This record gives sequence, structure tokens and C-alpha cells, in this order.
Amino acid sequence: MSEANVTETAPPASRRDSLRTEEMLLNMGPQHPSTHGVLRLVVRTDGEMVRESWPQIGFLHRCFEKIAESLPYAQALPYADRMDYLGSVNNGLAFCLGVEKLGAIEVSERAAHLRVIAAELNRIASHLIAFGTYALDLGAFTPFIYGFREREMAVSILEKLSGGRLLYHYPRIGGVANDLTPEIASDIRAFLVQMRKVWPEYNALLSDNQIFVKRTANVGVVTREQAIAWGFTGPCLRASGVRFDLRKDQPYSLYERFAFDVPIGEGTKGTTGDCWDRYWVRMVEILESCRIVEQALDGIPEGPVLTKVPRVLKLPKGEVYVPCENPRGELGFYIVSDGDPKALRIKSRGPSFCNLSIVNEICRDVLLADVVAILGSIDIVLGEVDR
Amino acid sequence: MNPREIHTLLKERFGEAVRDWTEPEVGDSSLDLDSGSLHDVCVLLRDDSALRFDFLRLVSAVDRTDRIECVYHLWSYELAHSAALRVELDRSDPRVASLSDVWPTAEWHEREAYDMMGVVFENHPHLHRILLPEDWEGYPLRKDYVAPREYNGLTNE
Amino acid sequence: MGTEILKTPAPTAEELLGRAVQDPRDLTRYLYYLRNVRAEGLSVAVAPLDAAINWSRASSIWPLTFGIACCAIEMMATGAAKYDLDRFGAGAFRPTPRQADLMIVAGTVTHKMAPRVRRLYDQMPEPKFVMAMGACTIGGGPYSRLGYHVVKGIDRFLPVDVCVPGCPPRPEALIDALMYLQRKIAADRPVTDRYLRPFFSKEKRR
Amino acid sequence: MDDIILQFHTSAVAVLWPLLSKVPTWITYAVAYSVGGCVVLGWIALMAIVGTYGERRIAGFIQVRYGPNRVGPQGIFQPLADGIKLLCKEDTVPNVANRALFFVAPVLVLLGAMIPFAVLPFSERIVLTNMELALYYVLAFQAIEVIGILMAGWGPGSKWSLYGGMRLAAQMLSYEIPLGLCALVIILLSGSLNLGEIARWQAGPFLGMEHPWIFGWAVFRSPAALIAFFMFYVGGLAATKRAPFDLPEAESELVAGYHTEYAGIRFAFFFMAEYAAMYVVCAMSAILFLGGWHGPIPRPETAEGFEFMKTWSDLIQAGAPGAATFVDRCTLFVSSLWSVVSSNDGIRLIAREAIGAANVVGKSFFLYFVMIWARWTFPRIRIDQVMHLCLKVLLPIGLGCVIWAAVQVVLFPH
Amino acid sequence: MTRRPKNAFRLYCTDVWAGIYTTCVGLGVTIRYLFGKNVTMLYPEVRPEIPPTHRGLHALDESKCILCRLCATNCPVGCIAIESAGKGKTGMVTRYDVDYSQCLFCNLCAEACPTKCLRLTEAYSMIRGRREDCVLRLARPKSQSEIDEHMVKLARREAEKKAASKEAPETP
Repeated sequence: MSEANVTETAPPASRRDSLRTEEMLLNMGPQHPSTHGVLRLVVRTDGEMVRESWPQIGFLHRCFEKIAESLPYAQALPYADRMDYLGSVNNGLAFCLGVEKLGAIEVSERAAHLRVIAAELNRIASHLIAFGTYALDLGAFTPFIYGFREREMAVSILEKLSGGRLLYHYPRIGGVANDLTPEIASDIRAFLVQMRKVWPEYNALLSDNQIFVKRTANVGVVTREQAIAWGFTGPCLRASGVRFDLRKDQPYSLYERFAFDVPIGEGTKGTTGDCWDRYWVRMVEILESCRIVEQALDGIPEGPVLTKVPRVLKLPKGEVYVPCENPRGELGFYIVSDGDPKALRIKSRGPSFCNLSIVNEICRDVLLADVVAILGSIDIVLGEVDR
Repeated sequence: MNPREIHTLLKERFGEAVRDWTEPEVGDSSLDLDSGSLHDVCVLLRDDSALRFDFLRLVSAVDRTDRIECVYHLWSYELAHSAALRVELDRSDPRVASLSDVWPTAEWHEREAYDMMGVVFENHPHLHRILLPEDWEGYPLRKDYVAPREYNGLTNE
Repeated sequence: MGTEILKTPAPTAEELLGRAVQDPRDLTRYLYYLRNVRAEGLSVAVAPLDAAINWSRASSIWPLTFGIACCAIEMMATGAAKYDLDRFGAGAFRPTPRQADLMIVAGTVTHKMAPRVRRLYDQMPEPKFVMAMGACTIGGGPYSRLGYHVVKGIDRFLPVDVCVPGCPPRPEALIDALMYLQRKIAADRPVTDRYLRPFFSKEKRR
Repeated sequence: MDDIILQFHTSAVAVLWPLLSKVPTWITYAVAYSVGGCVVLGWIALMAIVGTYGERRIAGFIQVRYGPNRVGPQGIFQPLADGIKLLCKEDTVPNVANRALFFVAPVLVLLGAMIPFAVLPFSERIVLTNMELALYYVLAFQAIEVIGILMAGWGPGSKWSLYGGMRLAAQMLSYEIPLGLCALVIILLSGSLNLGEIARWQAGPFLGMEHPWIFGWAVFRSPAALIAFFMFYVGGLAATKRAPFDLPEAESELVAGYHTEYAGIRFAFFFMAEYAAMYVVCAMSAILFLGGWHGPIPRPETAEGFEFMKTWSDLIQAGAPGAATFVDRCTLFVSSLWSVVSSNDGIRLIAREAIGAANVVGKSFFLYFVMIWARWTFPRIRIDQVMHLCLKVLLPIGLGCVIWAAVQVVLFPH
Repeated sequence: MTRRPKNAFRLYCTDVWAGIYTTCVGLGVTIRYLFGKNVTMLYPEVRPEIPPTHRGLHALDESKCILCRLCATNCPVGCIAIESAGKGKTGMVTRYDVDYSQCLFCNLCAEACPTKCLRLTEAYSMIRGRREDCVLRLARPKSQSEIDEHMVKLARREAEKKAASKEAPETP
């Protein structure tokens, strides 16, 4: 619904009793503490009950697809990092895999292992932020700070590896930017030990807390059919009971080599597919990612890190779509090339874009506080929604 | 089922609406359809027991300078196979049936295709710009698009 | 003190900033007026009032929770445990523009977002400062050449006090920027005018 | 044991300055009480400063970081800096605001927070007014703050503050009843509404012990009082909109709840009122349930019947006729004060009052710390869960405690 | 009215007990951290240790620069502006500005440099008051006389080479 024709609907005749009640249009506008960035949620409320909500996006539309068409592949890669700035290694990885599949470029095993390590560390860091901001949405400020404490350790490792703190530009077409040194390897092991030690504390502080459970269980329930119909992917889809993980079902970059299991929501604290399940699937995924990083670190072979790629890379005529498992869901680049150094069209599928489209469907007849809980549990990043 | 078998199954069901099979030498293959029969094909793809495509992954509009293509990527969770549909529309008035009643996720994808490329999807619940402001002229992702010099008071150079 | 000192205009905030003491921990930098009273011929009564107001404004800058994109994550990291913005008195992130002093614009400002950012700036009460964090807000950043929807720098519609280059800038750079802003506030003159005459004095403006 | 200010006024001042006796008594009473009031106002301001500083430092240490530690030594001047900055902010009033409500609201909220300080005793004798219905007075005047915040909700005309105001109304309705019931338990057990009386009851004989050290506290005297203490504290959390109950100014949902549109000094009023109200709840719980000044530190005994004021005024009356000029009247005033204070009983009495005050303030600061500790640990409760908690959980338990207390008073008094 | 579940009272009690128990557990966690060690790095006094691979501000070694301008062409945003006196190896860099209001620190320029004279260093903090100052001038500012003198040297070397090449063709 565009801004213009959001009209003030008069209350139905049945309620025109003496005490005239009126519905209110509320603007959880682009600047709101709990909209995870610049999302505008126009909400029609009757007192505390929310009747309807229209998410309005586009406030962070940074013309990624136009830029990706007018720059050669190697120079468009840093822009892919800036799409989902919390999982920027995964973005770069999806972009590189697409280009490598179309250009049939070989990647050495060591580079594939390093890509998996960086992607999983980035997933842990992103889930820690999701844990922190979700607690912040529900009013608990301390878990947010504890989440950032662990995230600083992961980020300092990725900084030693790639040079950047948030936007790493680490996967390159044909391999990775820098090599792993033994010092970084020992840092990673230390981080894994700390993460496993602190994980039960997070649960004690938040997951099992009765107030948190009361605020999230049985709130914003998304059934299995609804999740699939609305294009849910990633932790939100798995929370609704669909056991589907791209790293397991369509493995890429040597993921088939690592043993890890895919957590799905069983409705332990409420019904399957409620906010608590979405939160819990993310928490268990942190542990799974730790297992993957450990196995990747143990099995890393020797070898070159970046294969020689011609400076002016020309991809053959054709199109390719390689989906990857981004912390928020399935992220893939549909690359159409015409044989010249610039792509004809690069369409990026942002998981948050589809996950957000269900907000109007489930935020019906719920309390205002629940809208915040539902929005937080879907864990959207606006850079990916608006591209 | 790999794309080729899907193509033969659709070919016998819809006959000439489905173009003949072209095997691309690099990258993914796709089934070419004509825009009129898109909606029925999609309903069949979703409901047929052998296909069960219940997840619309991606809707992308590609501007090939003389024509505009709409490419739909589908995936089935039960049978774990994927398919890609391609529909060619003429550039001056790109028009195709909306799939938002088949897959609700298509609603936002189609609004973005309209916003970026100007493809009009018939009987879409509320088709208008999703990313750019309401009063933005032109469709940015067309090859002949010229960026505006100035928008409500803020210059662009 | 001769009256001719009042005819010559006092140094601007920029020049004073250069001379202000660099070490942020040294409390006397707020009272540097007092040290220079003899030299610049200020009226002793007014200088301490200036210094006190500057000190309180610089020591308790409340930023607005206003994260747009990637730089917002680095702003959160600065507010979190390892870099702790609260040590500088600037940790109380206020959700409403009414109670905020500093607007850290962290992230790309697009054409659709610009009027909202301008309205937020107008809603903030008067002694307000703007910090342009990240290359996108200073001059359009990575999207300056090809981004049709991105505003090329927020100084086109907002008065910017501090620019922090970086994509995204490190938390240490953000803390340096905050200390730069504190020094800039210390050089401000809330109560006296350009010729160092107190606003509330009844003397006619020349 | 009447008020300290009344005694001081009748005995010492009236006698020493005869011309004062020509002035109508209510003026001199007013002056005396306003002096006392200013002292308490200073204490409220101190509470606001200690509150803001303590909250940010303790929150910092809980979150493994340091709070403000650069503004002055260890960040002591941080509240001062916040205060001056808020004072010098521009005073913005939204043009859609209902100006009358907008201006009155912060005043009423601060007033509502300050009123209970009139009866809050710091020690056995140090109290502004030793009112008989002190407990009833405190519980009754809590409603002023509610009116203030409802005005703050409707006044600025912003949708967010309207939500904050309405949420507070719902919250106040649901927690005031259990709060009243817990107070009722103590009234039944101690038999009086006067806070001094309640504290003395907790020092009385219990289980055969003549001077029960801390086992005389109401909390140990009966299980009903123990449960009532926790419910009173939880109700107090809801009253001061803290910890899991901070719905009216819920940052993440309602931007900033009822004080969304307030800036500068008006916001400082809300800020100060919040910390003053926190101290009131902590002090009330300390006095009603944790034995007021009969705290962990034992207090020295003074001779039976020794009254500081009475001995001092007798000395003054004895020397009054001899003192003619103003100067030696002052010397008489000071010398008699010095002689009473330095007397053996005087020192013991002052020590007794000081340790009593230390007990009361110490306990309320510990409860203050628990409030801050709870705020930085728990997420926020939804508004219907607050009502469920207060009306469906605290209320039945509260009624049970009242019945238990009544039965206990009848079966085995003291 | 929804029918009350059979074990409503038992649910109610477990609810209340769970509430009390988890609040105590939560308080236990935070109190341990209250008396635990802080992780804050007191920034202005304690300098951060930055890894060598850090992509910070640029640094240019003028002597090794051969003016191939690969760094400028490889930059996605085109924020490097180079001016020179003369071309190729013999040329002299007169102006080498990196415009930090556009740069995205992606290290593509440093990787493209054949002689590795451009490098992204560990420096991270460049705070400016205005946008115009956000430009890093890497080349040593050269006076006009120095440039002219360099051009003269170039012209003289050119003349000798032409003279040498004129004699060479006659001898074979």
C-alpha cells in the first residue's frame, strides 16, 4: 500500500456506540529503535491491538544491481559485501561461486577450506548480533553487550585474516585474499573454546528466562505451508519444521566434507514456528558452526590460495544461479553474461527481502509489543532487503 | 527429475506454448514459455504430484536491449529438484500475468521487477514502486536509463 | 583592560580549536579561557560561565540511536564492552531526537531517506552536533559515481561538524572523532558573542 | 516523642529571641519546617545524583565494561555534567501540544515523587514530620504521579507518549492493590500506621529474646511478612516503572514512552522523579520489613528518659534571664548546646541516631542496588502479562498473607 | 469462553515457580559478571594492536612509482587522482590524492600495483572538520621550479637519445 492511499478507515457500524473509539495509524518510521535499520512499518492499531501493518522499504536502496552491471566482476565484488553487512563473507562467497561456476575457474582446496572457516566465523558473529538485538528489542540490554564481547573476538580473527573489521572482501574470484598463519589458527581455537563456554550462560540469561519465554513462545507462529509459500529461507524456515539447509542439500565449497546436523524447530517452549523457535534455531546453529570451523581447521591441506585469474575476466555467454546459505537464508546471484568483461545482468536474491514480506500476514490482531518481537525474530538486515 | 524430463512433460501437456529445448553449453538451462500460458504452467508446476514446485526462489527481469525477459527460478522441497522458466516480453509494453495468487512470495518480487524494469504484472494486488520513492521517473535497470541530475533539491553529480 | 581589545574580533572556533590542549584527559583544556584571560582581555566574570557550560556539554554528549547501514554496526561495537563509549559520558543512546545532542549519521543516506534525516535534525533541541560517520555520508562513498539513489554527502542538507572517513571506520576512529568534537565544543562560546561581550549584558551592540 | 523541629522551635528559639514571640506562631513554624524541607530536598537531589551515577557505573560493571570514568575522578561529576547540560538545552514544545498539560506534567510527576519524603524517617528522631498515618499518606499520594504521567501522555500530542501514558494507567491499576495488601499485612502485625511505631515494634521482644538483633525484623517475625516483603518490592518495581515493568517508557517499542517529546530541563524533572521514587520504595521496604534502624549494626543504649531537647531547653531557660544582649544570648545558646552534646548521654544519643540512620540508608541503598541489578538482567514484560502477574498472582497471594497475618495476630500476639 | 485446561492450577503453579527460578538464575549470571574482570580497552591511553594485513590509510613510495596508473583504473570508485611531470619510469609524481569521501578501502589498488609502491597501512584515524579536507595528499608537494628543472632534464636526455640513435643508424 503506498503512502498516498493509506486511508483512515472508519470503524465498522457495530462499534459506533457512545464511547467513540478510533483506529490509529502509527508510523514505526525509518528511525525506530527496533526496526533493525531503516524500515518503515505503517501500523493500523486499535488501542494496543495491531490490525494491519505495511512494511515500507527502499530507504537503503543503494543501486547494487546497476553498479554490478557497470563494473567488471572483480571490482563489483566489494559491493556484494555491502549488501548483507553482517554476513559479508557469505555474500562475497556467493558472488565468487557464481562467477567461478560460469567461468569454470578452479579453486584450490586450501582456499575452499579458508572460505568455509571465514564464512562460518562470520555466521557466528552475525548470529551473536541477532541474539543481542533480539534481546534488545525485548528490553534486555545486557545480553546485547555479552553478544558483542564474543563477537569482538571473532571479528579480530577475521581482521587478522582479511584486514577489515566488518566488510572483509576476503573471498576473491579464484580463491581468497590472504593465507592462514598458525597464530590465527590458535586464535580461532581459543575463540571456539570461549564460545562453547559462554553459550550455556546465554541460555541461562535469556533463552530459559520465563519473561523471555512468555514474550516469544506462541507468538508470531508461522506454519510450514505459510513459510514455504512466503519464501522463507534459512533459520526462519527451519524453525517452521522444514529440514532444508543449502550446505547439506546443495553443498558448495567442500561443505559436503564436514559433519554437522541441521537444527529445526520442535516447539519446545510453544508451538513449532513461533518466535522462540526462530531464536533457538539460530542459537543451536552457533554451536554447529563451531563444529564446522573445527573440522575445517583440522583438515586444511597445504597449497596455493589464489589461482591466477586474467586481469580482464571475460565470462562465456550464459547464465547461472548458485544459492548459498547466508546467516539469514538463501542468498544467490543470478548472473547473466554476454561474453564481455561486464555482466549483462546480476540479480541478487536477498533472503531478508522474502522473510520480511510475511510481516503483514502474521502481524494481524497481535499486541504492539508482539509486532516488535516478531520483527526481531525474523532478523532482517536492511542492506539486503533494499540492495 | 532433471530439467529435460520436466520440459518433455510440459511439452506434451501444453504443446506449442513451450518452446523447444535448447541445451546451453555453460551455466543453467531454462524452459522458454510464451507469456500467455505462464499462469497455467505455474499452477500445474505447483500442483502436479510429479513436480510439486512449492517454492518460488527468484523472479528476475533481464533487459536484453531488444526484448525484456522474466526468469522464474523454482525449487521443490519434497522432490529436491529445481527448474527455471523464461518468458520473453516486448520492450515497449512488457506485460505478463502475476503469479502472486500461485505463490504469495511473488508479490514483492514482482513489485521490485516493476519498480526496476517497468514490467507490468496484471491483477497484482497492489502494483507500485517498492524500493524507489513514489514519484521517481524512469526504470533504473533498463540499459537506456539516464540517472536524474537532481531529486527534490539534492543534486546528483 | 583597554577597550580596544573589544574592537578586534576574537579568534574563530576553528583557530581556537587548533590552540586547544590536545590531551583530552586534561581538565584544564575546558578552562583554557582562564589561562588566556590576561592575554585575550576577556571579562573574567563571563569566561568561567562559558567554560562551565562547555565542559558540561562536552562531557555528556547523548548520541541519537540512528543507525542506517554498515557503520551502525561499528557504532554499536563502539557502544559495547570493548570500546565503551560510556566512559566519555556519551554512552546513553537516546531513542528520541528531543533528548539527543549528537546525531551520528552512520550509513548511506539515500534520496528517499534524506527528508527524514533532515526532519530528525530539525527535531533536535539547539546545541546539536552532526557527525558524518563513514565515506557514504561524507561524499557518497562507494556509491558516489554510479549510485543514482544515493545523496552524495550529507553536508548538502545538514551542517556537518565532524567527518570520520573509513568504510566502515574503526571504533577507535569513532572515539577519536568524539574527542575532536569535545575539543570543538570546548572552543565554543555559548554565552559571549563574536566580540566576547556577554549576551545578557545591556550594552548596545556596536 | 514529638517532632524534632517542633521541640527545637518551642524550647530553644522562642525563649532566646523575645521579639520572635510577637510574630504569629504559624510564620515561625513555616520557617522552621521550610528549613527542614530544604535539607530533605537536598537529600532528594543527592538521591538523583547517586541514582544516575550508580546506575551507569553498576550497569557498566555488569556488562563487563567501565561506566563513565573520565568526567572527574572515577566519573564522579558525570551527573553534574548531565544536569548542567540538560539545563542549558533549548526548550522545545511541539506545536500540536496542549501547552497547559505539557508544562504541568513534569511538575506533578516530581511532586508525586517528593511527597513521601515528608514522612520518611532516617532514624528514630530524625524525621521531618512524625505523622500518625504515615503509611496511609505515602500510599495515597502515589496517585499524583499517575496523573502527572497521564498528562505527560496526552499533553505533547505524540502518539508514542499517548501509548506510554495509557500503559502506565493500566499498570498502576493492576499493581496498587497488591501493594496496599502488603502494607496491610504489616499494619495488622504491628498495629499502627506510624513508621516510627512500626520500627519500634520490630525492635520489641520476640521469641523470648529481649533485644532480638536482626531476628526482630518483620521478615523473620512471620512468613506472611516475608512473602509480603517480596511482593511489596515487586509492586514497588512496577510503581517506579523499573526493570521488567518499564513499559510506559519502553525504549524498543514506544521510542521513549511518555517522555518522548520532553527535552532539556523538563526531561530532567522526569529523570529526577524516577530516581527519587526508587529511593522511596527502597526506604519504605527497608523500614516496613527490614526493621528500619534496628539494623545489622547494634546501636548504643542511652540512659532511660534522657531527652536531648528537654535537657538543652532546661539549660537555656536557666541561663535566659541573665543573658541581656544579643551576643551573650548566642554564646549561651552555643555553650548550652556544647555542654549537652559533650555530656556522656549526649554523645551516646548522637551515636545512636547516626548508626540508626546508617542502618536505614544502608538497607535502602542495598535494595536500590538490587533494582539496578534487576533492570540490567531482565527483558520487558508485555502489558497484559503485567496485569496477569499483578491481579492473578500477587493479589491472591497478598490476600493469603493478610489472612495469615490476621490469624497470627489473634492466636499468638507478639 | 475457552474451556479451562484440566490441570489449570498445576500449570499456574509451575508458571509461578518457573518465573521465580529463572529470575534467580538470571540474576546469578549477571552478579558473576559484576564482580568479574572487565574487557574494556581504555582506548586513548591503550593503543590498539592492529594486524599487518589491516586495510587502513594509504602510503606511497614515490621513488618506486612508475606512473602506470593501474591503481587509478582498478579502483571501483575512481577516487585516486594522479598528476605527473613526464611519463613512464622517468616521470615525476607531482600530485597523488586519494579522496577518502569516496574510497572503500578494498585494497584493489594496492594489489594492482606492479612495483608494490602503494600500500594500505595500519593507520586508521583521519578526523576532519569539513568534507573538502577529507583528501589524503600522498605525493610530496613539489615547487614549480623543481618541476621545470625535471622537465629540462627530461628534454636533455631525450635530445641525447635522439642524437645517439642518429649516429647509430649510420655505422651499420
